[in-house]
Amino acid sequence: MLKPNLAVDIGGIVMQNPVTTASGTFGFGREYSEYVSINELGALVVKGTTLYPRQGNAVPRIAETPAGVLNSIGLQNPGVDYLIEHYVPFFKSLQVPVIVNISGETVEEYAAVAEKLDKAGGVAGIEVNISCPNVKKGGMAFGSDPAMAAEVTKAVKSSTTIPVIIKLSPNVTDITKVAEAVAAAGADALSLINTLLGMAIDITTRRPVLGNVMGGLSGPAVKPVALRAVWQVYKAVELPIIGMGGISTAEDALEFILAGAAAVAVGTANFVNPRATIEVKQGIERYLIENGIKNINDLIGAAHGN
Amino acid sequence: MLKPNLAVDIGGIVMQNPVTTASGTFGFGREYSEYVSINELGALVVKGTTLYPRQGNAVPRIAETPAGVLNSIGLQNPGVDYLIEHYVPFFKSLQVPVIVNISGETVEEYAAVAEKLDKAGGVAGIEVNISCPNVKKGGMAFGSDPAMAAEVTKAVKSSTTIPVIIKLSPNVTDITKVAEAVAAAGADALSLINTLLGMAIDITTRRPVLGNVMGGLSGPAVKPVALRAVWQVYKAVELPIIGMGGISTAEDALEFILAGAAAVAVGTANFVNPRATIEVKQGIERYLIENGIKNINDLIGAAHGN
Amino acid sequence: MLLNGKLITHKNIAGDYYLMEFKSHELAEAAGPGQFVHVKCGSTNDPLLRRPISIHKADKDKGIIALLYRVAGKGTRLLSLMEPGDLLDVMGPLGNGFQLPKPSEKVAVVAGGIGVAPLFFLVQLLVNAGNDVQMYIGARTSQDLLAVKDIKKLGVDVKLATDDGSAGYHGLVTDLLPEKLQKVDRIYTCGPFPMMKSVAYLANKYNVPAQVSLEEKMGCGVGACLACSCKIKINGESVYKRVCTEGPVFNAGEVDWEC
Amino acid sequence: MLLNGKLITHKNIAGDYYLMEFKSHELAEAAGPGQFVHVKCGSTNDPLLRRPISIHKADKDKGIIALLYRVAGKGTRLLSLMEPGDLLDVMGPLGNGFQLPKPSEKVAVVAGGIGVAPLFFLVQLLVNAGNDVQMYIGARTSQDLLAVKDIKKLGVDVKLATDDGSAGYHGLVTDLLPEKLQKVDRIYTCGPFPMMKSVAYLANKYNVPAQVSLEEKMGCGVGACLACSCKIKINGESVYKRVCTEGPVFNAGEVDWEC
Ligand SMILES: Cc1cc2nc3c(=O)[nH]c(=O)nc-3n(C[C@H](O)[C@H](O)[C@H](O)COP(=O)(O)OP(=O)(O)OC[C@H]3O[C@@H](n4cnc5c(N)ncnc54)[C@H](O)[C@@H]3O)c2cc1C
Ligand SMILES: Cc1cc2nc3c(=O)[nH]c(=O)nc-3n(C[C@H](O)[C@H](O)[C@H](O)COP(=O)(O)OP(=O)(O)OC[C@H]3O[C@@H](n4cnc5c(N)ncnc54)[C@H](O)[C@@H]3O)c2cc1C
Ligand SMILES: Cc1cc2nc3c(=O)[nH]c(=O)nc-3n(C[C@H](O)[C@H](O)[C@H](O)COP(=O)(O)O)c2cc1C
Ligand SMILES: Cc1cc2nc3c(=O)[nH]c(=O)nc-3n(C[C@H](O)[C@H](O)[C@H](O)COP(=O)(O)O)c2cc1C
Ligand code: FES
Ligand code: FES
Repeated sequence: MLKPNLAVDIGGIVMQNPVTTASGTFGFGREYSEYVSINELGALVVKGTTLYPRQGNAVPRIAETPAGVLNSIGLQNPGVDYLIEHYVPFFKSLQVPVIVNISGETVEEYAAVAEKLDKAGGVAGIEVNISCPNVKKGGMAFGSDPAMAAEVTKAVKSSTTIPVIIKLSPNVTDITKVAEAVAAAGADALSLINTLLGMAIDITTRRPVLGNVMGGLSGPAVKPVALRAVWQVYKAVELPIIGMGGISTAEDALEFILAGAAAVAVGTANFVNPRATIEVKQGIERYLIENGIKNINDLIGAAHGN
Repeated sequence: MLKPNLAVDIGGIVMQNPVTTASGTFGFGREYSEYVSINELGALVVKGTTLYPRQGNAVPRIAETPAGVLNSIGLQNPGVDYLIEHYVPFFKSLQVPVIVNISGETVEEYAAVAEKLDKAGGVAGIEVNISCPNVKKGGMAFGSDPAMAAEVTKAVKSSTTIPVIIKLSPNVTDITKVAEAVAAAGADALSLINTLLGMAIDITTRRPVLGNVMGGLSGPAVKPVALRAVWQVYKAVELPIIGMGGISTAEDALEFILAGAAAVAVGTANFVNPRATIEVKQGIERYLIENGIKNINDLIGAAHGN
Repeated sequence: MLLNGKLITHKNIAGDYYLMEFKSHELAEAAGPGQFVHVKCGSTNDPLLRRPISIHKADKDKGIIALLYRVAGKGTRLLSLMEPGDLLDVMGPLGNGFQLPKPSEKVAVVAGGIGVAPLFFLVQLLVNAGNDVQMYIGARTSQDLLAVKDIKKLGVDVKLATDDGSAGYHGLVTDLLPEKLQKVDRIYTCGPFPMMKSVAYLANKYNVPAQVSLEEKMGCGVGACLACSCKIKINGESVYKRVCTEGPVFNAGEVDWEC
Repeated sequence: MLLNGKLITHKNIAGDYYLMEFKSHELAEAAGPGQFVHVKCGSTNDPLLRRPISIHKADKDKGIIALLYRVAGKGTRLLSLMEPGDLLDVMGPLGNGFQLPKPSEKVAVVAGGIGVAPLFFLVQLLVNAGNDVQMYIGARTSQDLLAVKDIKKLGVDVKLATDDGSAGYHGLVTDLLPEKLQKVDRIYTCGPFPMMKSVAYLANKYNVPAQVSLEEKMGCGVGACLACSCKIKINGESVYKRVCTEGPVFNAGEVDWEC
């Protein structure tokens, strides 16, 4: 059989295959260059960037849980200006689209970061994190309220012509409401899910394990929740979805695609298997071949029936 | 050292120790009698009961996920009248309080079940499930909205003099809002958490794994989310909390107690280790002795500091 | 009961099939044919749940239980890595097993694939009780025909069938039945659902009482969680029964084969 | 690199301590002292993350890497169950190791408990380079004094200290240092944070450059996740650096010991 078509279109970002990286788990790409040739990926999504540099939260910032990981990094990053100066040249040297994940404490900050990225060039997409559970101001607060989520979306959209992907939080009563609001506000695509708010306690010290008390849960443990969110949002809105949350294998990724994701991001699994992205891509391709499916797009949402 | 005091008071229900069973995972108690002497538990919480018998959902009703379980039983139960006739006599023969978990499709149904249990006697507490993700009507819908949750609470409270425990859903934007609403409506205690809404897809059939499409996620995978919910609710309201969600060991239970739970329920872990409840109890006692803590009540919420 | 049984032997008998023997006098004493044990595969939270595996043999004298299983996924794969001397964490015996016939009855036993696992134990008891037993075993290929030698050793006549014709009759094992069923008093069967459904259909047609062993995904294994429901017709009405406690063995005539 | 190294030997050397050797020419070739490998313990999702373990020995000729570790929790417990012939899934070598001194320099190496793990590799290179090395090893009890024989075999003079006095000096290993430090040109240390802090204090007091190997909980191990941050003072300002890539070895004077 001929090689199947793996290319997907995420709100105008053309990916040669549906596999990308989850923001914050793959640094700026180069960290994994010994293990993964970035140009084989569908796209590269890089660490969350803010207008000003951020130091991040107190340590410990990570704790393992059954089949999961809690993190409270707190958006440590060198700021958008540094990113533009030091990383964008590298992004420009890549043959695959680079998506920059952005965060802000105010709507204006989101817009300002987007505008700077727009001017810098070399950025194929902006993923707007309105779902970070690890920052005091902004973050998840924006993503929990459909109206505020829409406001951020509008502000970012009007600051850039780069495709805008809104990243949703699972820590809400009804994720479809937020999805509908940001779709109406002009989002080009959606990413879901960000981490689930969680915590761990050390029974020896009798204090929270993480320096920041609460953290975000990711990894295989959250996969059923993430998959459900993709399933619900696929039904509710027409936008392309980047599905993520616990994807470690091609089988996991295929579940997300069948639920309605047009692309998938590998996050925590990179820590376990630095070749996870590539193996997921290869496994998807194998599945298509074995099942005689010529085009990955025919599989998106297929579990919903006709 | 003398044996520490393990007794706790959950809204008027006196438990000789803080360990009970999570509704729906321990049947009506007798199913596990070969493995656990119920009279050694703090209390027995039995399967969800409704006004009329329910057949439950289509199979498969269970699917394993990494460190977790998805279930979509759908409240299969013989109805409250059958419960009163066939199980309440057994409850009366026990030396520990029995808490009946109830559900309804309408506020009136909840009230009607509570009233019948009140008259029947032999029931020490009513746990009101406003958080079941597996039923079309009622269930989680009541638990997602503070006002509706309060309404159910009031209706049940006015139908019985038995202590009323409201069981909260983690599938909400802010669990403290629901907790505050039901506290104001007269709840005597809170149970948290019920399962997280999740799903799984079979990539061979390309259909959802569960007969009912979505299901509730439980087990070790959800522990960080459950613990965070207990932590937040403990800060927000004064009511005693029964903590649950992924508790398998005494260490897990102690995390919940330190986060603010006055009692703990063992659920999915019973399937893995039928002696889990007893081992959790023994482990808590050992911890108290080793740490020179005379009274379990001194440990409740201790991770919050002073 | 809940116990740790020490592994005595463990071998890969063919393809993905393994035969495991572990020590437990209590379990061997208590076990009946058609019952199962609920096994913890691995020591961590992944995989989390126990796996139901039928009791293949129970040697009361030696206090040994044998399990015959196929590596189907991550649980059984971990199980297959266990070595003699390791301890197996099992609950059991669980479930309602087969009802034994009168010693005078002629019996047909029909197995499909790994479905032979619980039937060996049954056949052994039938032979000991003096029943006239005719065994039918079907599988995809000759490689998937299991326990044939062991059953022949009991002196039982075994008819084989394979989907690919690599051994015995080329076709479905149920094709072999019609001519024989008029002559038997009772049928026992375990195998894939469609096979058992055919057997149930034939049993009904020839008016022979039959018992089938059903499978369903399980949680607790003790009747507490209601995960393992199957539809059983009682007075024409279809109700859910628990495979783990009211089954896994049911009368073929009561099973709702359309579910 | 990412590879599966075949276990050659694996033994419980004392209490909870294990010594493991596995084959990998590439890794042995690339490894430097103070670097670590990131090890997958078990094959399932629980435990999920890799565990960082220092490279204890690297035999470039034989292509063998040795790890010395303590069973601390569920990851290392699973690791301890591996047997010769099994494949170890490792990433490495990772991190910035120790900077070697000039061959003429006199060196003090201070280990606390399992902190001796990366220091053996260092000491071996120092001896080969002709440095004058004085080794100090402290631990809770004599049972926790590790690798002493191996280090003595290199011809290095080793001073011991135990908290309970069961071997060597009765007290903190750092008590042994002051009188010696005036005479050394460089210090290397790895052990519990308070011990390294004392060493850093003394090094500063006697104005001897010192390198310390820090520990922090890790995610990726390659600098991508920012989980393993530690506070490093640069021009008086404290900034977060990644233990996995900018460390684990840092200059003692740059570490923010108050964090
Ligand atoms: C009463 C009974 C007796 C059985 N006896 C045997 C036997 O003697 N030999 C044998 O090889 N197999 C037997 N099975 C089937 C066996 O339980 C499954 O093959 C096994 O659970 C698969 O687990 P896994 O982790 O390898 O596969 P996975 O596919 O990874 O399992 C994933 C999940 O599905 C469940 N599951 C998967 N297949 C089945 C199934 N067929 N039945 C129930 N749950 C399933 C598992 O418990 C687990 O929760 C029996 C099943 C039942 C219900
Ligand atoms: C650079 C580096 C080198 C190390 N070298 C060695 C060595 O050579 N020998 C040795 O015995 N130990 C070494 N350690 C410590 C070792 O990594 C931990 O003991 C081990 O991760 C504990 O895992 P566990 O599952 O057994 O314990 P658990 O407590 O169950 O682990 C739970 C979680 O905490 C993390 N964790 C626990 N303790 C530590 C720790 N001290 N440092 C980092 N993460 C931790 C684990 O990775 C895991 O995510 C080193 C640590 C670092 C950072
Ligand atoms: C260490 C870590 C850092 C993360 N940083 C970010 C971030 O900066 N921005 C963001 O939108 N999401 C961030 N996330 C969330 C991931 O991108 C992803 O949404 C989530 O982890 C679920 O996917 P996974 O289970 O595959 O990891 C982070 C996750 C982890 C584990
Ligand atoms: C099979 C199953 C059935 C359940 N049935 C009920 C129920 O009837 N009523 C209810 O309030 N919760 C029910 N639950 C939720 C549990 O009581 C508990 O809140 C949840 O499983 C989290 O705890 P765990 O992780 O320890 O299982 C059920 C859970 C499972 C796994
Ligand atoms: S498996 Fe729980 S009732 Fe059968
Ligand atoms: S462990 Fe990920 S940056 Fe160090």
